[in-house]
Amino acid sequence: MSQEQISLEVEIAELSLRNPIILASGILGHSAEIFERIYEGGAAAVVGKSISLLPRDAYKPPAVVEVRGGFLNAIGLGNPGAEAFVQELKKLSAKKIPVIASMFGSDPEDFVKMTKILDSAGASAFELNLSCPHVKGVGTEVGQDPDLVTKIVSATRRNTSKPIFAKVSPSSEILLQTVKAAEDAGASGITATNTIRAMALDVESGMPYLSNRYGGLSGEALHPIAVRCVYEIAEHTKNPIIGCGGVVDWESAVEFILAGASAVQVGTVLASKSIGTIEEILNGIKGYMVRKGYRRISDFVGLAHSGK
Amino acid sequence: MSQEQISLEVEIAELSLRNPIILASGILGHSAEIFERIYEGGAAAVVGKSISLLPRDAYKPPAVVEVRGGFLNAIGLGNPGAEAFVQELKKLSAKKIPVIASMFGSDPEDFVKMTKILDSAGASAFELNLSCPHVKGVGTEVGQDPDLVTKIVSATRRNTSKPIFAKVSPSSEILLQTVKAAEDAGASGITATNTIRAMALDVESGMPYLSNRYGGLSGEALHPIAVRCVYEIAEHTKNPIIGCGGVVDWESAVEFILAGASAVQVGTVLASKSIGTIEEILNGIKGYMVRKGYRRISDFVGLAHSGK
Amino acid sequence: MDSHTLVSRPRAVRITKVRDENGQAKSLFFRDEFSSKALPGNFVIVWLPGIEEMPMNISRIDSESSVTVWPYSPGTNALCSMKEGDTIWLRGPYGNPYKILGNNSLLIGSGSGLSPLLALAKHIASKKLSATFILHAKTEQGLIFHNELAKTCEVVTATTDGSKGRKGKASYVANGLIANGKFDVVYAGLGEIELRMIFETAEARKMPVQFGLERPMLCGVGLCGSCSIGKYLVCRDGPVLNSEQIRECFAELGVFRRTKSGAIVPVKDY
Amino acid sequence: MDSHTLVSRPRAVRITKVRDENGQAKSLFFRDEFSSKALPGNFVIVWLPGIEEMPMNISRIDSESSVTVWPYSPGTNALCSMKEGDTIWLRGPYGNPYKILGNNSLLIGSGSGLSPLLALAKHIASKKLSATFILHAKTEQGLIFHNELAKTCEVVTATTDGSKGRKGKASYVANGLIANGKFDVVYAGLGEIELRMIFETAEARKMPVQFGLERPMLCGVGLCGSCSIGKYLVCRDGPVLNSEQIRECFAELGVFRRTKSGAIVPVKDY
Ligand SMILES: Cc1cc2nc3c(=O)[nH]c(=O)nc-3n(C[C@H](O)[C@H](O)[C@H](O)COP(=O)(O)OP(=O)(O)OC[C@H]3O[C@@H](n4cnc5c(N)ncnc54)[C@H](O)[C@@H]3O)c2cc1C
Ligand SMILES: Cc1cc2nc3c(=O)[nH]c(=O)nc-3n(C[C@H](O)[C@H](O)[C@H](O)COP(=O)(O)OP(=O)(O)OC[C@H]3O[C@@H](n4cnc5c(N)ncnc54)[C@H](O)[C@@H]3O)c2cc1C
Ligand SMILES: Cc1cc2nc3c(=O)[nH]c(=O)nc-3n(C[C@H](O)[C@H](O)[C@H](O)COP(=O)(O)O)c2cc1C
Ligand SMILES: Cc1cc2nc3c(=O)[nH]c(=O)nc-3n(C[C@H](O)[C@H](O)[C@H](O)COP(=O)(O)O)c2cc1C
Ligand code: FES
Ligand code: FES
Repeated sequence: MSQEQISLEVEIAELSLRNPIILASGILGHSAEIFERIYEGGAAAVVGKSISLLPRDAYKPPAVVEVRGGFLNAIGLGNPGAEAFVQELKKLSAKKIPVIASMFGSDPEDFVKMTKILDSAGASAFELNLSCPHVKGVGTEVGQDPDLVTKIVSATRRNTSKPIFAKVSPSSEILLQTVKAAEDAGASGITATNTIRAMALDVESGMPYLSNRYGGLSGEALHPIAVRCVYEIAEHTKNPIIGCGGVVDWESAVEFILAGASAVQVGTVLASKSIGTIEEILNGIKGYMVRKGYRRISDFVGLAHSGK
Repeated sequence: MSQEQISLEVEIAELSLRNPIILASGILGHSAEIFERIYEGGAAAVVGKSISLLPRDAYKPPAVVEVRGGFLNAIGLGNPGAEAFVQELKKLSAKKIPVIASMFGSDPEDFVKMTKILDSAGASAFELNLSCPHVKGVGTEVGQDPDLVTKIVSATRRNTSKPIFAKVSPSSEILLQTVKAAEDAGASGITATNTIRAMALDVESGMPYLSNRYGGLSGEALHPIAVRCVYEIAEHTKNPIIGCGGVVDWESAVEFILAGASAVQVGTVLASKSIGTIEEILNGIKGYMVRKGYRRISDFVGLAHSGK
Repeated sequence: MDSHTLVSRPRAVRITKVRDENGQAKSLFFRDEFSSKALPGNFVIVWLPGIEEMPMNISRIDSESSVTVWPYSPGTNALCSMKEGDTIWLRGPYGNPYKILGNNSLLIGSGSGLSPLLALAKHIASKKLSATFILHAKTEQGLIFHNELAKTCEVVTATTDGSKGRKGKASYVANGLIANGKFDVVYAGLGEIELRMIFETAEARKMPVQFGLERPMLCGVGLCGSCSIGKYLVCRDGPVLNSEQIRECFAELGVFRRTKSGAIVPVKDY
Repeated sequence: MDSHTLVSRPRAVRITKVRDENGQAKSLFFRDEFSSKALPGNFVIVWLPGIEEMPMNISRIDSESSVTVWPYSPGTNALCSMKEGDTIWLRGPYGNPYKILGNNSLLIGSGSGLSPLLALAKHIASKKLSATFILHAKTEQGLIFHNELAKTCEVVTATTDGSKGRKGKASYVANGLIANGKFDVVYAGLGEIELRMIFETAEARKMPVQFGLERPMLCGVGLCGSCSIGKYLVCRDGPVLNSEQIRECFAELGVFRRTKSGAIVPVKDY
């Protein structure tokens, strides 16, 4: 098998992407210029920072702290609101850069309005953040409530024909219930996973490092937990899954694909290593496919389920 | 403050310990000779490998695999049964080494029988494993069911006057409900936390590394998650908490104490570093107390809650 | 791995000395292995538990390093009232430092932008290269580092109100010196509006620049995007950007920036 | 950090050569950087996905290293049927290696215990020290490594049934040689019942020993306790234990061990 016979293209819920690497939500904000750089750096699509209908302030710094194996963050879903994001979306869709708009909230009516605004501004797909671990009322508390999940996904579904991905929390006993509620209400697929609620304390001051005390753990520490979620979800659904959490090299990306993911998001590695890691991952995947004789990504999606 | 004025002694639910470091359950099995070595190495107490009423086989290897930031294990709660553990308990209690007997199961009747057997054999306290993430029916599935938690804790409580610690899972939305159910049923305190369900795949074979596919993540990757659990539990209870998960040095141990733990368990670090780490941690804590002017561990238990 | 090897986990350092630079700005000295290995232009993020976290340029890089703090916010006020023996917390150093180009440099700094240029001037002097330093402030009271700078290079003092030295904004004085054609590179630490004006002059003369930027930072490590200017992240690609990079983000320079919540707002002049 | 730096995560290696040692045991050769830096006595854990995971002594340590496998279980059967070009997975190396004491060593190995002693004999020879090697097996067919060993030291062949060389169990032959007083240290890789008998003789003569042990292993890294003998862990403190350590766990040596589930069972003779 030579490099030329290989295609990295993937099709996830009618979204055609040139390769399976997507920028994770909230990483590097939502500036069109930065997103264009990430796209030029190799990513096939970007997920915008999670947006609420109205602007919302970020938490005060410290909002980020390093721990062994990753970072904790408590940005607090700060964002300038849906209308402000429209400007960025328009620039990006003019350049044909696929943008998955991420939205959060607790009122299904907000999702109706945001979906309309962002769909017409050119979002290629939607991701519903049902899983932020450090903001009261709009994150994991939504994902934990299957009825609310149903309402939010239905509200979004009724207002767009584009793919909708429900982003879930790794720290849930009712993970599969949330997934089922989202899919039954019309979600096209699942993004697994968001960060996991965590905390780090400074022993000298005796204080939590983060101004919000609690934050979300991202980075390589999260990877085996997120891979488990993707594998578990894949045992129960035929819809596409996007793996997210702790991808740091091509092998950790391939693990997600073998576990059942059709695409993979990258986040923290862009800080712990650099934006150039995207290209290294793509080259690594290509080398792997040559070695294994795979022509398309779909040749090895979910393969880890076959030998069990 | 000089070293001499400092006492490392702690009292957790009537259990007097010479210092706050305890060997975590399942680490290095339950041989009396190994436990004696751990005790001589500095630990104040040991928790036995989780025991069921009847013997149970371990999973086939691979039962352990390294990941970034720790290990996954799926030992499968293999153990020779309560009667076999009695022999070890007797040797240890003859040497006055405090042993916390860990028990698991799903039938409250089993706990009645085990408690009687192990209490009379000299267990200093009990830990109820309500949180093993990789064995069906007896681990997290028990902890998720507050009614069953009530039944199991009550059954144990009725048959011993010794302290009972309920060991909980870090990966639970109903963590605080489980804690409350256990405490209302007579648990003296909480051990937080067990490992978190996870998976790692080999990209060359496309197979999960562990024969059981799923395993539990332990080690430093778990630490910020476990610290968060201790902190959250401490916001809701006055009962003692034992911190567990990813302690690798004195600072990670002190973080648990500041978050609200009266004692700290060590596990994976004995493999990732060595048994000698216990002494390093104790020396580190002593140095910290000298510097901070603390005379007793209780001087700084839960201090991170005061500045919020 | 020791937790202290986590460069982005704040570490407590004791203030070994406080120097009042001008009755307003204070230099806080401390011993920190990471900072002592920094390069001019690198910055740290200073944390005061319960108060605030703030990016700070490293003004002196040595076995005892320093940051020089201007009291413009609750956190910087608190820092300015600290005493020898007090503790502050640092993470970093971060960012891309100044790179030494050319043999005869022009350095221009004003106010809080002076810090990294002090370190840079010393570095240039240690390489036995020539440099001229425009030491600027709004008024005479704002001038700092004069004696230290004078030991390393030629210092041209200037103030906006003319209370000391040449009169005018830093860009005005700088553009005058650039025009005489003597220098082969410009290093500047100023507000973006000033930088914008200098860049136009430098570009007209095809003279390379290295500008030290400051934008609001939530993370400092390239995760959050709040510090972006065009396609660049001030915390990772910067804080020092070169002519090519400035060219690419010139539309934003001194015009608009993002808040920590991602909203676009105009850049103010100080 | 590259995932390959995780020493306890199995890494795929290609078999570069298979050598049939005696019609039964097979040596599998492979290139593995970690193994090539191992010391005699270190072991690896070999994984065959979907089949089994097995501790294996490293028999040859070089740019191409080897393990020598005896087909006694489903996993070892599978290994023995592997061909050049096939893939196996390794983690490790693990454990405390043999330490070279004294100038004239006696080495004793039988069957699967011979592997680390081959590596040790080569190591001793490279230090230009003298050694005598009791190469033992139950029957003539079981003997392996003879030619390779003969290049490094004096080889005394022995079989339990006398079909080749001296006749008797390894401990019987060893104790005879120990008695002649020529040696200053004994290295042995045998079943525990044999080791027990040798230890008694060596102790009577105050002769230091280093014994390579094998006990059931679930983890190989010092987490599970299944490999314990007395207060020691064969995977971490061993597999090579010295006289002082053997003295402390002598009550268990060759008498009882634990299963992977922690039950106490008697040690069998093979
Ligand atoms: C990379 C970087 C390096 C920095 N280095 C230093 C340093 O070495 N020393 C230092 O003191 N600060 C420095 N700062 C600024 C300092 O971090 C901030 O002032 C502090 O974090 C407060 O920030 P803020 O977001 O609360 O306030 P900001 O919104 O930044 O400012 C707070 C208020 O102070 C006023 N203000 C801000 N900057 C100035 C100024 N330059 N002159 C006059 N008024 C001003 C504004 O009116 C504003 O309302 C640096 C910032 C960055 C991004
Ligand atoms: C530290 C260590 C190093 C090892 N090194 C090697 C090695 O280099 N080469 C190798 O082939 N194996 C080696 N082994 C043994 C090998 O790992 C096991 O045989 C294999 O893992 C199967 O183990 P098991 O638990 O399934 O079976 P076990 O319970 O160990 O044994 C399986 C069956 O094989 C038989 N058996 C086991 N050992 C022997 C023996 N020595 N002679 C005759 N019959 C036996 C028993 O009857 C038993 O029922 C080593 C083991 C350890 C602990
Ligand atoms: C600074 C930061 C901000 C984030 N913001 C969001 C967000 O707005 N919405 C969201 O769904 N996830 C957010 N996340 C989670 C990431 O999208 C991702 O799920 C997580 O970081 C795990 O992936 P990683 O380990 O590759 O970083 C954020 C993560 C970080 C580190
Ligand atoms: C090999 C191994 C076996 C374990 N067995 C048990 C067990 O039997 N019962 C239990 O409650 N926890 C068990 N645990 C979990 C530990 O007690 C502990 O909660 C976990 O490892 C987190 O702590 P650490 O990061 O310090 O290892 C086991 C962990 C490991 C690694
Ligand atoms: S400050 Fe967060 S990316 Fe620069
Ligand atoms: S094999 Fe697990 S401790 Fe030795």
